[in-house]
Amino acid sequence: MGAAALVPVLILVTTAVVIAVGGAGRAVGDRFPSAGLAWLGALVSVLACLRMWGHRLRALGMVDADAFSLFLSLLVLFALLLTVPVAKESLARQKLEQPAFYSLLLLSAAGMLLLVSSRHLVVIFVALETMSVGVYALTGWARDRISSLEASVKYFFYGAFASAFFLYGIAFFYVVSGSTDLAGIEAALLARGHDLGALPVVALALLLVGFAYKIAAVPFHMWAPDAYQGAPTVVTAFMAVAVKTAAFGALLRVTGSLLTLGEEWRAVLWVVAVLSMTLGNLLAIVQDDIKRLLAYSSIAQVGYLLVGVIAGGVAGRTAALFYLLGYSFMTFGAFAAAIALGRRGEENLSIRSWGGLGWTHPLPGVAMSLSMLSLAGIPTTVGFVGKFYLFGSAVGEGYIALVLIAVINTLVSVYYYLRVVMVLYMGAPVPHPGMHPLGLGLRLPLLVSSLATVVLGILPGPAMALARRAALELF
Amino acid sequence: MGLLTFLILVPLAGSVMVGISGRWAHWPRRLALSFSLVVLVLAALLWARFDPAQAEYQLVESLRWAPSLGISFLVGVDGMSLFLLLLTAFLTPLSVLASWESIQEKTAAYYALLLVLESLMMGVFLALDVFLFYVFWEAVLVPMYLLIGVWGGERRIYAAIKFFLFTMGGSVLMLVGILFCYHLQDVQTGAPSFDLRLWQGLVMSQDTQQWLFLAFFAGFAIKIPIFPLHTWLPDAHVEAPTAGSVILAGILLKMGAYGLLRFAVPLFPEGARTFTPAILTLAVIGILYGALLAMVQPDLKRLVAYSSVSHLGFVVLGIFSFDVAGVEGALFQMLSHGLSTGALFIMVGMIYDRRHTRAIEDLGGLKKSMPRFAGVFLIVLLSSMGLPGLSGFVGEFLVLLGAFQTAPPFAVAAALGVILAAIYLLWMYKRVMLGEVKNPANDHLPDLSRREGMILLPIVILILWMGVAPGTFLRPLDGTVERFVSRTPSGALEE
Amino acid sequence: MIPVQHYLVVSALLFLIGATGVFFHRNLVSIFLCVELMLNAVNLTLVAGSRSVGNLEGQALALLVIVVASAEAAVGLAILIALHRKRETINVDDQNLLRY
Amino acid sequence: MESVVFYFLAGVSILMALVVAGSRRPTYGALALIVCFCAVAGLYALSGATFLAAVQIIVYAGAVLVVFLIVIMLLDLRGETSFKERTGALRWAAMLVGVMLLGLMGIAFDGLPSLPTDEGVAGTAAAMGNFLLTRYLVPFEATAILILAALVGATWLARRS
Amino acid sequence: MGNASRLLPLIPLIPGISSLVLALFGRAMGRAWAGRLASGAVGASLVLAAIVFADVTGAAPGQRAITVQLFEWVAAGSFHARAALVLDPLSSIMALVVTGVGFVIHVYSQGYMVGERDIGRYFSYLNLFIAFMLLLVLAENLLFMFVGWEGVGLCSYLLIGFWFERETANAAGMKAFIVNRIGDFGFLIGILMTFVVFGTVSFAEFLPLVPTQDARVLNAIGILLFVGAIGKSAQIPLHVWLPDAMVGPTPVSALIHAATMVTAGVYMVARTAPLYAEAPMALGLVGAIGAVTALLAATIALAQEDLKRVLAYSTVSQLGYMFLACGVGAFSAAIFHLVTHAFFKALLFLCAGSVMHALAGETNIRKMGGLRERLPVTYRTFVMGTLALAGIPPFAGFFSKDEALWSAFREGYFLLWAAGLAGAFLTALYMGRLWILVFEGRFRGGSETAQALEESPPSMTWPLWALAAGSAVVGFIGIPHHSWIETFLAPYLAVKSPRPSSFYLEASLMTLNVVIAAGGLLLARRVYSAEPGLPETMAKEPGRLHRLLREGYRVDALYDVLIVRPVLLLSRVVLWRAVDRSLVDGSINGWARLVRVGGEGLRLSQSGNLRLYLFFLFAGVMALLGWMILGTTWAS
Repeated sequence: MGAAALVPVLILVTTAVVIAVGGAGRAVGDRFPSAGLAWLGALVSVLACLRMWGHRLRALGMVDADAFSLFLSLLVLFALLLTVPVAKESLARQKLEQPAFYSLLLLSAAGMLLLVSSRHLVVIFVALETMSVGVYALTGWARDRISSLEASVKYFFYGAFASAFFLYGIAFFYVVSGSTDLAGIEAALLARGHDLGALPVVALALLLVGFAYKIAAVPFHMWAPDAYQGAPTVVTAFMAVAVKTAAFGALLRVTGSLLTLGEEWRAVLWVVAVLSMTLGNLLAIVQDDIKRLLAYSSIAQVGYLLVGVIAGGVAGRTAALFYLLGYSFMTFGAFAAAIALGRRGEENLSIRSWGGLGWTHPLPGVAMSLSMLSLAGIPTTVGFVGKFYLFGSAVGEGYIALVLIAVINTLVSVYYYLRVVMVLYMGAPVPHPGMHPLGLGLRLPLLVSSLATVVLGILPGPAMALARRAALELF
Repeated sequence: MGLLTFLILVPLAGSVMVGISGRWAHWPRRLALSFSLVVLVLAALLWARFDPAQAEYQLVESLRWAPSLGISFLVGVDGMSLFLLLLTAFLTPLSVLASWESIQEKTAAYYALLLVLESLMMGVFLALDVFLFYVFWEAVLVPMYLLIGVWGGERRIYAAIKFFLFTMGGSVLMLVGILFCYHLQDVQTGAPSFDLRLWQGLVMSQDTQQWLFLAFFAGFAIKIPIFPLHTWLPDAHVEAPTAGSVILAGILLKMGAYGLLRFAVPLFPEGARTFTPAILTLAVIGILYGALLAMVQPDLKRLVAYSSVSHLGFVVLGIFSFDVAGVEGALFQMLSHGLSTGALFIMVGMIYDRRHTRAIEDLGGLKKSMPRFAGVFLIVLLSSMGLPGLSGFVGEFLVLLGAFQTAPPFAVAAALGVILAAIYLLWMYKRVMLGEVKNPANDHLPDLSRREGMILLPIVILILWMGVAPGTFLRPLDGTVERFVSRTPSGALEE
Repeated sequence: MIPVQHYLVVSALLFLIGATGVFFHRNLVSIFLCVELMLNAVNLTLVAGSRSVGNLEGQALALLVIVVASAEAAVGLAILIALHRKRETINVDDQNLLRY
Repeated sequence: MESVVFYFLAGVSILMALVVAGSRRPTYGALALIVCFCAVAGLYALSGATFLAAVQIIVYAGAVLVVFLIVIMLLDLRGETSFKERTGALRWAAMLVGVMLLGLMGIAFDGLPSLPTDEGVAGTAAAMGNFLLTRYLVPFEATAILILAALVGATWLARRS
Repeated sequence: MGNASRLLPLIPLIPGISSLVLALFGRAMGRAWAGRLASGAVGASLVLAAIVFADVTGAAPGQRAITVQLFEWVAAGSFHARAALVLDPLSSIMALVVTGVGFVIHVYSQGYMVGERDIGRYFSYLNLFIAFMLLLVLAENLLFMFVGWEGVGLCSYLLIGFWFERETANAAGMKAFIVNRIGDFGFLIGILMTFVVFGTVSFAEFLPLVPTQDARVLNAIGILLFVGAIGKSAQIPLHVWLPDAMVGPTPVSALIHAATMVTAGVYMVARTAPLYAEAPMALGLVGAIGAVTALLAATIALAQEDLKRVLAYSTVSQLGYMFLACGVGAFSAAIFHLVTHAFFKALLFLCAGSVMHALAGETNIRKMGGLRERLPVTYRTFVMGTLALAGIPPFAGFFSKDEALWSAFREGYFLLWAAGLAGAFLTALYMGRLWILVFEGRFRGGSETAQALEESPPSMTWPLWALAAGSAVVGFIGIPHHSWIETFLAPYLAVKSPRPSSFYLEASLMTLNVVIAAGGLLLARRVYSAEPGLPETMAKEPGRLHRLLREGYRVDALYDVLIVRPVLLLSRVVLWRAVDRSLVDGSINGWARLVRVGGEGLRLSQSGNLRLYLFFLFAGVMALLGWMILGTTWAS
């Protein structure tokens, strides 16, 4: 009953508290190294995670540090490590930098870590809410910008409404099994067999609604474009990467555990996946705001990810986990590049105004292009390898039609992803008042995510092995 | 790491160097030329080391890549790929030279992309691991997309995206096929692998073969391109910079035919057999259709593009004749087309450099001031229309010979394309080169410069060589092609 | 004793009234109230379940839900206040700057 | 006796819920919700969850909802009526969905076997405290993180810039 | 014949190399040396050809064929085609004719083309032509022959279009090449079929196998190969290119479009004679096409006003005679006529060239007349050529034409014979017309031209004499019943022995021929001498028939309406605009548009209204639960 498995979470929380307390009351511009602390906290947490790899620790009967949770925790923490410097630089531009921001970032990351580390629905619920509450606030962080607040409101209400359903699902599971632990539920359901009627599947369906909303799968996606667009870009990046990763991890855990509930949920997810990729891609095509485009794109990406969940098995889960890893880097790279392309004094999110910027701004240009190519699934990027294995696992399980739909969707998506590259490198230059100079806080994350996108695309082996290990330790 | 790996890595290393050299004005193109020449030397070395007597893959190199997934860096060469590799190595330096003056902006990126492209094309022809192949196959699109989109003509963006989407449209279907084969391999042997040689042992039902063949075929057919999936080609050609067109026509299209030879047919012979009549029909339609359309094109590049559609129809016809002569003819035609069409694009580029137009109606009487150019142009045209003694004839003849043995009506219909080729090419020559100089802008144009002569001379020599002594290029094919034909359903059309 | 099913039905009724009620309001606070009602309905299920299955988990979870709901309320109301300050309205239909 | 109390409380809570759902003024809604919560608290107590009932009344009805009321006052929402503009379609559609969902739930509940009514757990303060600090330590402590996050977030958002 | 085998490859090689040298350095060489090099090269070939010819004649009758293998050319699968030369009586005689006439014309060109800018290029083409022509006649197999076959076509194209700034020349060159290609299409298929049937394309290998094959197959091959011959030898219906080709330099017309290249079809048929001998239908077609062409082309020649066009149609007609002879199985007669025709038709063209030289390029015979005194050499040689062509003994044409017609009669092809006879009359008529209009009467051209009239330089006149001499004497190699050429060729043409026939019949028919020819000449003299204004009148008020003939039965117009325009229309409007742009591209762009429109439509769902979002969630939950519950309930 040691609490070692909780160490990464505790590190984050402690750091958050330190920042919140230390930074409280200090005026803006006061030199309190909150970003540095946050980054350090995340780094220590990463180290803690790495230290626990391979030990399969369990804390207090509810939190596991198995390979699965550590893999996802590391993903979240990587996102955090990338987010913090970008936040420092981009928020400073908008005069929104506050210690509280990092504190919130760390607290919601702590929620994410818990979310992916538990087999217990109660923990999952509380963690989900922790994560959400933090992100709601972060979304509205630019409280002087109406769009930020509107995004926050929409996100919040949609989330509250959806989590009620999610909770209802937990309650139903509890009613029929007397347990809120995935293993306990599974055991009870196995024992009672079919005489419970439809309530268990209702419970599962309601849980799926909760996850589907969180990962922004169609038809529970509608908050996402608005929230992504309105939130400060760095928050959007964090949201798109970390929140999705964490929620997806939990979804994998749940669908991987409740196997007695038949195969109906696969059919449901099949439809959800197809809808997600199709709708996401179709809507992304007509966007001009990069954040909104990426929002729809990430809806489509969720569709692809779900292919792995539907395929199931070790292969499917490995593929999904690996894709999540790749997705994190490529998506973060895209958002960071969008920030880096900002003009002096304002964000510059309309793709149309990016004509020729790829040549004048090589690093953001290359990073954005690589992200786009990777999201489109072009080889030598991680997006390709990821899709390859996602679809491969589905083909292996006989989901040919699903894969066909998915690859055709990939084709549609190429159109808008390439459009970004096209504007960057082939568009006519648009006159503008000069760009914001790039600091290290953006350069490094850009470099890291670009490198990761390519390196993971060329040498997927080691990361794939980790993902496989994680998939094996899901149970 | 052996020779084959170097063929892939040297241009890649070159592209990095070129990319870095951007701040010194003339270095990118010099470096690019040197690196591409080094690759040419390596390719020549490969030819020297190649043993024509051996039918199997040679100089095979294998590196562990992602063993748990059955992916390896597996490369090898046989008769089919040998000359395509040589062609790639040959055309790249020429493309660099062809861009020497005409590319003035962003030269470092341009030449770097050209070298990346070379590396990837080498990879396509070398890969024996299907995953590796697919990686190269798809990745080729990116540098080409950029070459067209950044350095292309007026409608370059439309053309670039069209090129990308078309070709990717086919290859995603192929991807599904690959995944399915991989799954079969996993199930049947218990060891996941992408090794092409192992895949040939897969057991498949007739139905499965048909579907898989279609999936692979979709990927390759668009690249070739086979009618009616060809409409990306004219646009891409017209808008691409000269070097882009050269490589596109010279090598990229061949990748499709190569894919058929290397993958689609040998892996799914029964599937191939089912669709042979349909494919032959499409090939013949392509031959005639491409030729007829080439006849009425107002733009030189567009004309050459449609002529490619026609010529590649012969290649497909030859492949699906499943006859040694036919397949060798198809391979020969691929090489010959690479040279002659490459030269045509280069020369159209030279005209463009002088006149800044490619519209046939703006030209005329160029021979007066450019006699040497006109002479070389004519030789290339004659080769393209299959005049005996030049490279084009041998390929076309062998293709027709092969097709005539297994599918006579198709061969006869295809032979009509030979007539049409003469019509559209000579008509074009007449309108561009001959006649009075009506537009003063066409007078007093400089004839071939030394650099331009250096580009064209090797091509002309090869065209003659291939026409007069085709044995040099046919003999190394024998073993490989016989192996290929032995795997195809004999008498595919007898039923 | 009252059968558990009765609790479930009451809870479902409350839940659905809350859920449907969301669509009867344009005022975000009122909508929020409906969501609170939904959470409470779930709690009723949990408590009833707790009695039925014979452990405290349900009640404990219900307690946590109350905590969660208050935390949500804090953030939600803070957002509404900020919004109201900026826009002078918290009518849901006015929040359509972000769309399509 | 017990069933009378049950049906009374259930009736009150449903009635109040309807008021919450349908009232034009947020103030009425908030007040009705308080009553509703109290009735539900009664149902908790009826099921033996006495501690929870107390918390419900004290914390939920007594504190949280009062905050709601305060916010309503603060934002001066009296003037804004919910029903001012009636765009009925969505409401009716939602009602339709609600009714259908109720039907579906009914089917699901109908499929349940008769569950045991009372296994005799008492949610006294002591029991709950014990339970939360042992078995449910992790989620319980996790709520601390949640509250901290809510605190930090709400502080930033609600503060005048 | 060991000597010959060593020398043989040099015969085509020397002009080939010379051509290359001229192409590369012709400009630097200077005009005089270019001509000398070219003529010298052909001269050398001529000498070698004569040597090997002597070798062949010197050998025993059964051992007159040798093969010289150069290298393996195309080999793939079971297909082999060697680059090899064959020397036998047929090819040796052809080589001699080609190099002989070629040499003469090269020399003539040096005078005729004086003052041309690009003389090096001209001689380069001409030498290249000789090389390809020699390749054609010496080739050991069909495919290698095809190299020469297409090669001479190329040279023809290049030389017709030599004056590339003239629109008509370019059009004519292109037309020649393309019409030839149409014929070559048949030829190519014939080669393919030969290989498929016999497994080889070598003459020496497949001809002996002919008897083993079914006549239907042989007919098919024969007809296909003959399609090639139709194109190359300008037979109806592919004759249209030859008259147009006359816009090229006149020596070229003489060499390529009269003496050598156009006879390649005849040579090819003779070369594969054993096959045609066993393919009655194909042979019948050869004869029929030949006869029809002989007659119709002659009628057209009657109404032409262009000196060279008359001769061109005459060539078409005479080639018809050769095919006629082939068609009745008299292959040696065909070759005989080929040889004699080479001399006198080349002569006539060179005379025409000489006339044009004097008249500053004028070719319209209405503007000539009375040239007899001013151009005595030209006149005399022209008359000799005319008499030879008309078939007046003892000139060469008499013997060969008589041989052809007699063969037709003897073998029972009376219809062909009658057509040939009628053609012979017409031949005499149009040649008489030409004679009178060009050389007799008064000069009708401008007075300035009249004063400048003078005979051509020696470099042009001595070739005239040489060819005239040839025209006069060559016929004696084929004196009936003592025909050297027939005995020389017969064993290698594998012809069945002629039907027995009466000597008197033969003699009387011979007389008839002479009478007919003389009649034609005399009629022309009567008509055109008596009425010098007749051509003008006819040009101004042409009768319907005259107009039809002048326009060559309007075949060109017919092709234009039936083939050229429809094909262009089909390509431009139907295939390009309708199919390629609208249908194929349109449907694909349509998909793209559909995707976009779909996106535009769907984005409206994301209206920005939170209530709507929540409703979608609510409805989604309902759908999901409905699916799950009803699915589970019904399943159980």
